[in-house]
Amino acid sequence: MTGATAALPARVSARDDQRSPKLDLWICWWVFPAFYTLFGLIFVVLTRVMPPPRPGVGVDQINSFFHAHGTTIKLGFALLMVFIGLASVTNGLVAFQMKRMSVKPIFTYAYIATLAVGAVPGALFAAFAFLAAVFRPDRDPHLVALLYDVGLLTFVGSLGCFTTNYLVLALAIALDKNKVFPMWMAYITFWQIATELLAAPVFVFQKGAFAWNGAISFYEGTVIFVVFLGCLIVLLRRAIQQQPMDELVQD
Amino acid sequence: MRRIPAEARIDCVWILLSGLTVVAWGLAKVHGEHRLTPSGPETVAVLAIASVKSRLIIRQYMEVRTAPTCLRRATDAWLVVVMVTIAVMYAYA
Amino acid sequence: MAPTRSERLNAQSVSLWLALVFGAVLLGAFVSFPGFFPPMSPDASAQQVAAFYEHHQAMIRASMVVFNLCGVMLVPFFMVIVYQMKRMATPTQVLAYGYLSAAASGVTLFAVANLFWLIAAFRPDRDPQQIQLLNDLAWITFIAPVGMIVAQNVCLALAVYLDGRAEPIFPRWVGHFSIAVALAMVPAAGAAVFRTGPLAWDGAISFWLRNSAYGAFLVVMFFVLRRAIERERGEELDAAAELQLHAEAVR
Amino acid sequence: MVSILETTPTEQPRWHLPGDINIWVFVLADLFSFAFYFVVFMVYRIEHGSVFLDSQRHLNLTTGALNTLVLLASSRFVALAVQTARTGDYRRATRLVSLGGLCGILFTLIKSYEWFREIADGFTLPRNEFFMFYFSITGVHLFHVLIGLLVLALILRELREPSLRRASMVEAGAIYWHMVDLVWIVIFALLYLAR
Repeated sequence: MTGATAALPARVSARDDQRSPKLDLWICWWVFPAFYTLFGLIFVVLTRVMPPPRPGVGVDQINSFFHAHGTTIKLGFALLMVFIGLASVTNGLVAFQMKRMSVKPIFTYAYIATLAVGAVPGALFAAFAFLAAVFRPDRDPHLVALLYDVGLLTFVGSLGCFTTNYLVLALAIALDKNKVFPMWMAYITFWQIATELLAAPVFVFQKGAFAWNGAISFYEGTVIFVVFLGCLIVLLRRAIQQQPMDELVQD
Repeated sequence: MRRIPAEARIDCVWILLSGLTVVAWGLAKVHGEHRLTPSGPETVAVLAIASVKSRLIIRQYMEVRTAPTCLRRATDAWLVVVMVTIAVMYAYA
Repeated sequence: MAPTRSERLNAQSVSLWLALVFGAVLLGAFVSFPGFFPPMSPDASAQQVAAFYEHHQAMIRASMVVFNLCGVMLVPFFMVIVYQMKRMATPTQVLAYGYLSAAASGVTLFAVANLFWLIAAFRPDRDPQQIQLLNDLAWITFIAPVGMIVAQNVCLALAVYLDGRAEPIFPRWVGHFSIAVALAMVPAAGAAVFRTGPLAWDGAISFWLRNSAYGAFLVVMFFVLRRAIERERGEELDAAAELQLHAEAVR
Repeated sequence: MVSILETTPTEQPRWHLPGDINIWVFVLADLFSFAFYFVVFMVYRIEHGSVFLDSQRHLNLTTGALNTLVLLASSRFVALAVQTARTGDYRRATRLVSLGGLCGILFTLIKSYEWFREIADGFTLPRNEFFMFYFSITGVHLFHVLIGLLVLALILRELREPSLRRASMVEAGAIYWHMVDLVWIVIFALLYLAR
């Protein structure tokens, strides 16, 4: 273990033992499946952003899409407005586990920064664009079509922040001697970068396998992300269970 | 220095692989002119050659030849699934 | 021995004074922005909105530029809270990282909202529908996404409750207060859906309750942090004095 | 896992997992994602048969075959390097891995030249369905080749450091490189040759 937390004597106090240990870790861990189930409910069932509607459509089809799903989009993204913060809590949990690794906290700070960047263009812009699109029935159809593109292109197309995020996490796991996460998790995390690369053509194509609803650009990336998420949740649970109570985490 | 059999084996595999590549390339080159019409036998030949080459690489170079059985089956399964699916879809096209 | 002047001006106290000065400036900008007093009605027609921007163009630009400059100045203030959370004797520091991640995304949203207003005010002779769209996006981005602040306050409250120190960093009521502020802000998410009534973005709940609750939270945390820093300096001085006594006893 | 550097390479133990389980998780995952790309390629091949056939004519068969031979040669060097590393002759193993890396760089150069020629002739990515797949799949493969060069560099460091020289790391790197070669063979057959 490198380094010790600051102000060590003040940490251990009488009241520590009778409360269940690692309570905050377990709360944050339960936030993971809860938030991503809600995320799936909002983006798949309610707002139909996943799987995304077809890009190569005319203005009137876009308007009929918003007209048909107006109420569920409003409900879904209003929920997202309240619960988007839980994504930051999950970032905090993974960042804490990276702090337990033997690598210096450079990767931890990079992890937090990249996800803080990714949250706004990656998820919230789609919410704002779709909410604005259904906010007024009498809005100019062409502006609604503009919001359709803004929403879906930012959601499927924001790649850089997540690529850096995956790279930083993979490097931290690979270089970590404390083996907080197994080595193969580094490979699975790194494996997603190829899917981000293949999502790049969404800015070029309006139909086919590389459009924003294409088999390769969207579906494969989503499947691999779900696999990655499942592995992460299971490994976080194992990491929390195996963390010794008196472990000194570098500050 | 007497060639240790393991290295000799790698060289033989390499010669075989290169040879197969040249054969496949020749096959495609010979039928160069009427490229516009899909030809069943030539595609099957090319896919067969590719399968043999792939299996050689997996078994010899990746040393799956002496790997646990589950790994052998997994790599074989991948190869069979990919090649058969492609061949069937070609027949369908 | 009274701390010398240099010891009083440490990073934390400077961050607090930064927050105080720029908080006042932001309050001035908040009051001087014509769209806030009285808050613009989401039910206004495109022509009314365009006329509003035409009429108040100078003041809108002035106040929003100030917002743009000073809005992110509150980041050091939030980082002081993160530092104090890391000093707490919670089982682990995961909540501090969750708070940091949420604060980073929250501030980004504020900056984005501000930009939409400035773009709308840039060319008032634009097609009214476009100005109305920009105005809608600005208001939705400014009021609706309360999730980040809710997550920050929940993390802070949890950390306060789990603080096992003999003399906790923040008193217990700070936790209750944070939860209360979070609950007061949750309904504001409705501003992205409703155009009339209390939940609309000019309504009593979404505008007045939300903003006054958040303002109160910042003011209260200012004083709470000031006391926490004073107490921390006290602890450091006692520890230093104790060390000195110990050194003399050994000699 | 007993270090197998001591056993003579002639008689192999009953079974032995090359590399470690981690690299195999990645290689199999990557192989299945490439398989997915090939199947989706075939789906669009069925839909736009004529466009694919016509566009395929513009691909340069010779450079494709040359690239395959270059990558096969690099795989041979890396495979030989693993065997020589087992006999303890680390200097020769380092030379062989470097040769493999050189072939990898040669492959990248040939590939870039080929791309440049096609783009110069007007066959860019958005031109039609075939070239969309051609540039995307060969692009992802080139990305894997560049990562492979990095992996070979890691193997070199492993062989040069007397304190390291872990057999599993050398084998894991070799397996990744062979996977890159394996995937190229299927790409060559599918995109260049099959009609």
